[in-house]
Amino acid sequence: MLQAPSRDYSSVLGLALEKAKNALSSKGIVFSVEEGKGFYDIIVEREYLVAGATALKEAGFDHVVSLTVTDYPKEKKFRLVYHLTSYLDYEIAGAIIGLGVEVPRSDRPSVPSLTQVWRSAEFQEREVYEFFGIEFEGHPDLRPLLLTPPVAELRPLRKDFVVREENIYEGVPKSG
Amino acid sequence: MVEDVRIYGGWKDELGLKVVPSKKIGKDLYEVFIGPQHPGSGHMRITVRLDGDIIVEADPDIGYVHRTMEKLGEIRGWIKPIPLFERMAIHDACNITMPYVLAVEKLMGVEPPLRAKYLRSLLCEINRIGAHLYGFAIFGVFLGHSTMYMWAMGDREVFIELAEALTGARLTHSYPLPGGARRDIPADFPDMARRAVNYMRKRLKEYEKIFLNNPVIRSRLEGVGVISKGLAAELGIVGPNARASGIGYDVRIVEPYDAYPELDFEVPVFREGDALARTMVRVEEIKQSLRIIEQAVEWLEKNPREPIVDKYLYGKYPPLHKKIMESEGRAKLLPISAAMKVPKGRAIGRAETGRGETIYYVESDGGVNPYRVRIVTASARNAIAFKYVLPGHKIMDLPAIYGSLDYFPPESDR
Amino acid sequence: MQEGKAYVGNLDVTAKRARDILLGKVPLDKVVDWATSFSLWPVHLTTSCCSTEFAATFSPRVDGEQFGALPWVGPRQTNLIIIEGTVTKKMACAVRLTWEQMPAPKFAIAMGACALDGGLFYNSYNIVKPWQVIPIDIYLPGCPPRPETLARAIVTLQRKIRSKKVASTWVREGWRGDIEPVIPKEDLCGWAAKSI
Amino acid sequence: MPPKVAVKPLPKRGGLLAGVSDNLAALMIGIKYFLNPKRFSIYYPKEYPELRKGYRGFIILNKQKCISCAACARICPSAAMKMIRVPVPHPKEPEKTVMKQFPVINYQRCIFCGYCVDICPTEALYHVNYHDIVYENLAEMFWDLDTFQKEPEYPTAEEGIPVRLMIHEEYGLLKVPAREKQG
Repeated sequence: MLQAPSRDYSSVLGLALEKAKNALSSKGIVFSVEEGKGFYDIIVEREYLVAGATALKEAGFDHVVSLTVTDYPKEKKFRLVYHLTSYLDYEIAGAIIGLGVEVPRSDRPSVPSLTQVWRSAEFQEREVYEFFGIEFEGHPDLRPLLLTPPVAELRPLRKDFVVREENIYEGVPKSG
Repeated sequence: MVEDVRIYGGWKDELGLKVVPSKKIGKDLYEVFIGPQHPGSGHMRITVRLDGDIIVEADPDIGYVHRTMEKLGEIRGWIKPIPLFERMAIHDACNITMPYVLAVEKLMGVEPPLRAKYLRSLLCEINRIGAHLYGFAIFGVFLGHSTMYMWAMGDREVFIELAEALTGARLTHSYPLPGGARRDIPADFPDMARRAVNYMRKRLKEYEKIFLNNPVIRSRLEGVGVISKGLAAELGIVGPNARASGIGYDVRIVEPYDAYPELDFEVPVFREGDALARTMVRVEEIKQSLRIIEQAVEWLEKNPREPIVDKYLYGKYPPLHKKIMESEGRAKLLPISAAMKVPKGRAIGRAETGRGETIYYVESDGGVNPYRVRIVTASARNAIAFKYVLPGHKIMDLPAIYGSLDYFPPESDR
Repeated sequence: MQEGKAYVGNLDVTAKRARDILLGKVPLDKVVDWATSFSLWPVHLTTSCCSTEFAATFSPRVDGEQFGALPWVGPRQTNLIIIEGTVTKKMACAVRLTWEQMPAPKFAIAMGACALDGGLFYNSYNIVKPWQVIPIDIYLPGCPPRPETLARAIVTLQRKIRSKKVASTWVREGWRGDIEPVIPKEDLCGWAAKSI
Repeated sequence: MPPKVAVKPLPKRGGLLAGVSDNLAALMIGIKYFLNPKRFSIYYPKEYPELRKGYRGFIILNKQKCISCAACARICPSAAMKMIRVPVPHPKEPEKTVMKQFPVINYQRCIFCGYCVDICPTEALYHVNYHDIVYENLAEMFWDLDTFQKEPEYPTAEEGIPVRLMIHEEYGLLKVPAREKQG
């Protein structure tokens, strides 16, 4: 339970990062840290993903806020980050730490599912599956969530699915 | 087995993720499709499987209002997505766009003037009341209590009038801008706001009598749809729904933004976690929002008017724009805003919307468009609750649980 | 249809004859139009976020029931559909199914920019324009339109029904004269079959 | 003062006779409003609400002030505003014409966000304060340059009398006539 007085967010974030780092290194997991504005991303190798997730869950990061996937077609990879925070651990509550993995871009990329670790990732993994076509191994119920099957086949959030914006002269009726 | 969880025909496991039936479930389960055309909110479908009239399995089928916000956010520059993202929850318009604006501000490194911060917080709270009252109205329809619908909808108009006086639009205000706000308060606004606050305070007492303490309503809500603290954390439930389960989590405390660090308010928390507690959290939140509106209006009245846009932008204003800002309190945009560039980087912006924490992950590659906008709204995170909370309840409890979760499909589907 | 030998006679033929006799009289035409225009019950199908303003129209501020319009749950008892905003590809199936379930004469109002030309979502990959799905009578600009605009649309539709005798023509001839029926080009519900 | 979390109890039901007293309280409220109703419904179209001055209604172009900068078309989030090229007399040599571009608007798409009005460097665009106009076909909603310069006809104003909704401490909203009766 959070209690008054309200705390400085950056110090909580620093504390959360330390806690996450300790949890991962005590399991012998190799990682790199990237800084964002208001959060940190911890990037691990694919084989450490489940172990890292379990370690972080034990360290108090109890739910997934956002499963953020970004497509980098030039570098031929997807960057897949589980942004985590905590409700129940007062010390780190609210601090956003990302646990990320880079997935090579191919027709059927796949990563291990973390639904067994965090139940809150279930729907977000289904969403990523339909929008990017990334398959989650071991997900209990991998169906499209928001889209209809024909639209989901387009993989709309990949960068090679292009949506065009009209320019300022386009689309005026001839008579007008 | 969790205590105090009312479940028919069995029990739930420790966290409440799985229903263990006391007897073997018969082979012929009824499959009932609820929605998308149904008396409740409409634009979603829940497929429930029933053993008798007990829900054994529920599968929320959402996405009927998926309007591709994340993709369109990638091609529309930096300013244009504000009205776009607003359409996710148009009766909560300022709140739902605030996190995006905050994220862009973080990337650009701009800080709005204090007056703009107060204005944005003021509108956010007006919107929060509007969103909660809308939730009550729909909840009333769900429970067959049409008086509540009429009352809440009627009282919501008071706050819509307020917002309209401030921004010039009923619902879609498009109010915050990176580094500022669009309009200053009109001269008669403080009086209007005070009258509205006093009216609503009186009215909430009557709400209690006719709706919350009404024995019919209470018996439908008490002990129904219990989400324990552990389950709420496991499912990542947010907002008033989490606060009803004893989780004191509010972005306004965790990462204060805008004028909230300077305002005096409480974050109400209940421990029960049932439908009644979820409703009561919203009532208490309306009371706190009224307090915030009072304080914000007093501050805005007391302090002299100043430019409500970022200093850098104001420095570039031509004389005509400055004159309009002084006389009408309307912030003009500069043509450069249409093609502005934002430094490279990644930022997360978040705000407490009416239904809970909304997060925007914004990534910039230094260009005229965002490289990636990831939106996770409160309803999107609450959608999973249908799957794990409904099983074990009777089918007639579904409207009560659905309504108390205050789920808004356009917000969830993005 | 073959003439039956049953004692009650052929019901279809009887009904047709009764309709011809009743509608042949001039005042009855007017009664049909008048009665239809003051009992426009919109079906409760909310397609998108304009539903907040739809709800506001039937709230105390504008009080939609003063026009004889009452939002109703079952499509079988309604004769007006208000498309409240964006229609996505997933929702288009539901819109068409609901429209087909409604008894004739029936009318449609498209509410909000998204229902006209896509509005903000004009280049989105997941939307359908409602005039490709069902025939629309009245278009409302705005995003969202004010409740008064929806009230004006209902009033305008009532006047249209009375002045152009839409309802009585429909009952007499099986279809109205002023608008072409719309048959969707693509299979709107094709995805549903796939998912099952 | 920093915000804080406050744990609250659920409201208690009243004692042994909870069913009776709570029901009675609800009934009394109902009777109170039955006897003393607070109605503010607008009898549309006989009455219509007159909106405040800053309301973001239909957008109108003042062609004389337009400098053809196309900022409005660029900022439009729904690409409703488009630029067209029309011949206008040359400013110095009246017999010649030059092509100049002006905005036109497509109300099928306009979302009334008011960005175009706010970005216009010369205040050539402005809002009118009414919004309740409906159309029976889509083509009418694309306004060409001539239509865009005229304020649209407002049939509601001819049919009804304007009212205003005031925020009132007792009644919430109070319907008052917007203008004094003439004569």
